[in-house]
Amino acid sequence: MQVTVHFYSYFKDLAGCANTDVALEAGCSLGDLLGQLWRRFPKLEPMKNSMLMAVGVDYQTRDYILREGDEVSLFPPVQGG
Amino acid sequence: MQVTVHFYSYFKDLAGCANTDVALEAGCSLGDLLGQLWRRFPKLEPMKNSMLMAVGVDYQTRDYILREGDEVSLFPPVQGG
Amino acid sequence: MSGFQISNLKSQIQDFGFWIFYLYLKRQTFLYFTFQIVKRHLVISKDPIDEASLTASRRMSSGMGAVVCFSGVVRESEGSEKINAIDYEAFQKMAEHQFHLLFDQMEQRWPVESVRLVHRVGVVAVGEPSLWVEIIAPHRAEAFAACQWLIDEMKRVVPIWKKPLKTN
Amino acid sequence: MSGFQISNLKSQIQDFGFWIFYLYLKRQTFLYFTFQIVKRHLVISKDPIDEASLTASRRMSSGMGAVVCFSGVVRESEGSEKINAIDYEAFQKMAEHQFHLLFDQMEQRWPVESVRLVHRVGVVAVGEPSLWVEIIAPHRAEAFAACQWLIDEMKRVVPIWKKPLKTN
Repeated sequence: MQVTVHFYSYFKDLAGCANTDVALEAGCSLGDLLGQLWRRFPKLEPMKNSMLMAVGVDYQTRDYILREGDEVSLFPPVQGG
Repeated sequence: MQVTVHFYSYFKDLAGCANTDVALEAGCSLGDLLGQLWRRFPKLEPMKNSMLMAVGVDYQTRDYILREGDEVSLFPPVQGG
Repeated sequence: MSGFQISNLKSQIQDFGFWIFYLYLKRQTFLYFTFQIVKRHLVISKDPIDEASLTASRRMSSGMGAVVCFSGVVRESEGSEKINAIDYEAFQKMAEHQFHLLFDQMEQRWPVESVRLVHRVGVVAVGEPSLWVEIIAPHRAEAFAACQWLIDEMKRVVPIWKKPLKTN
Repeated sequence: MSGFQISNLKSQIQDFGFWIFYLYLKRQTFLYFTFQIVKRHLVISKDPIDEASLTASRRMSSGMGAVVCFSGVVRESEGSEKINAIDYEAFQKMAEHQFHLLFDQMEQRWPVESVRLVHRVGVVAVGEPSLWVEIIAPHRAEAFAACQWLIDEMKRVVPIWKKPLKTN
């Protein structure tokens, strides 16, 4: 299956792109996806402890099971206002 | 000496007037004045525990020593806003 | 059969009449519940925030006694550095969804009649508001509490980020 | 004697130069202290409160990040009774004095740059504001705290009273 990963704020600069498509085996979790992303985007890994993750428009945790076509977003702590 | 006493809010209705002049002996306190007022305005006395007192534009307590020409104000709890 | 159907229909009509009468008796409660349906106005946009026109377009029912407004304005310094603007980036679709989740929670916790919130994105110069929030509620305490809670939560969950633009 | 006077004058000029230089170095602190002189705008009047024009006339310096406004609006019920207006009575001179005492205390407790407060007296109809308060401060928390504190204290010490006017 394939999912799209979007980066926001300075995660875009660290990744060097705004989004990327990732091919995964069925049943992979958000955590599995992250493991794969650190290899492709090593500058993002040091941010992992303060990183926020969403699938679609809702926050999700690492144990979330991904589905074909999911839109994953990764970003630093939010700072509105 | 003479002082003027002003009533506000429903104290005006209970006193039956907005203000009154009171003749006092020199050295009288605000407490002494009140004693005299209860005799003239008996409907005010039951209000004495929740009554606020000012001389000029500042709050004062019963032990305040009055002076010639003082403007005393008596009123119920305030309710601005 | 036909007799049964008619009496059934009659009882339905009587039931309906009962409910109308019940709502009439409980009209205060009913009004309270209609108040609970919060009026929401949410804008996330590059347009400058026009506080005067937002103030002029305020609508509130006669049971409401308190309006609390907050404007967050870009300051000339971020930490120790002088800046001349902040560039706000939003994940717009998720930001809108997260704001509505917060409005849902607010509606559960406080009897708020109306919430209006405008957040600017893009470049906002020093001295200009980036955020405007208005809460209308029956009483002061709940309007202040809801407004402060909403801004605190927004800064925790709504995906908007800022990049200070430094002078020169 | 004349030599002494000249050297004395020179040292005074040097002192003056030192202070100018000192203020230049400490300009952040200096600016902070000038901020501490709260701008005050207080109106107690029978005129309706024009929130749009008050909003339009807002002035704030570039170090300020937060504006909190409160409007207190006359509600259709006081306790369990329906009303159509509230008649506000003020001991005007004392009310103004007490408001300024509160502004003094606020200035001691929070770094507020500006406070504007308008209180209506006389008959205020249901749905119209009787009170409008605006606090401008560097940050949100202090603006909210100062605004809520000011209204709480006002209701304790400012000599204004209300008389509900009942519907027929």
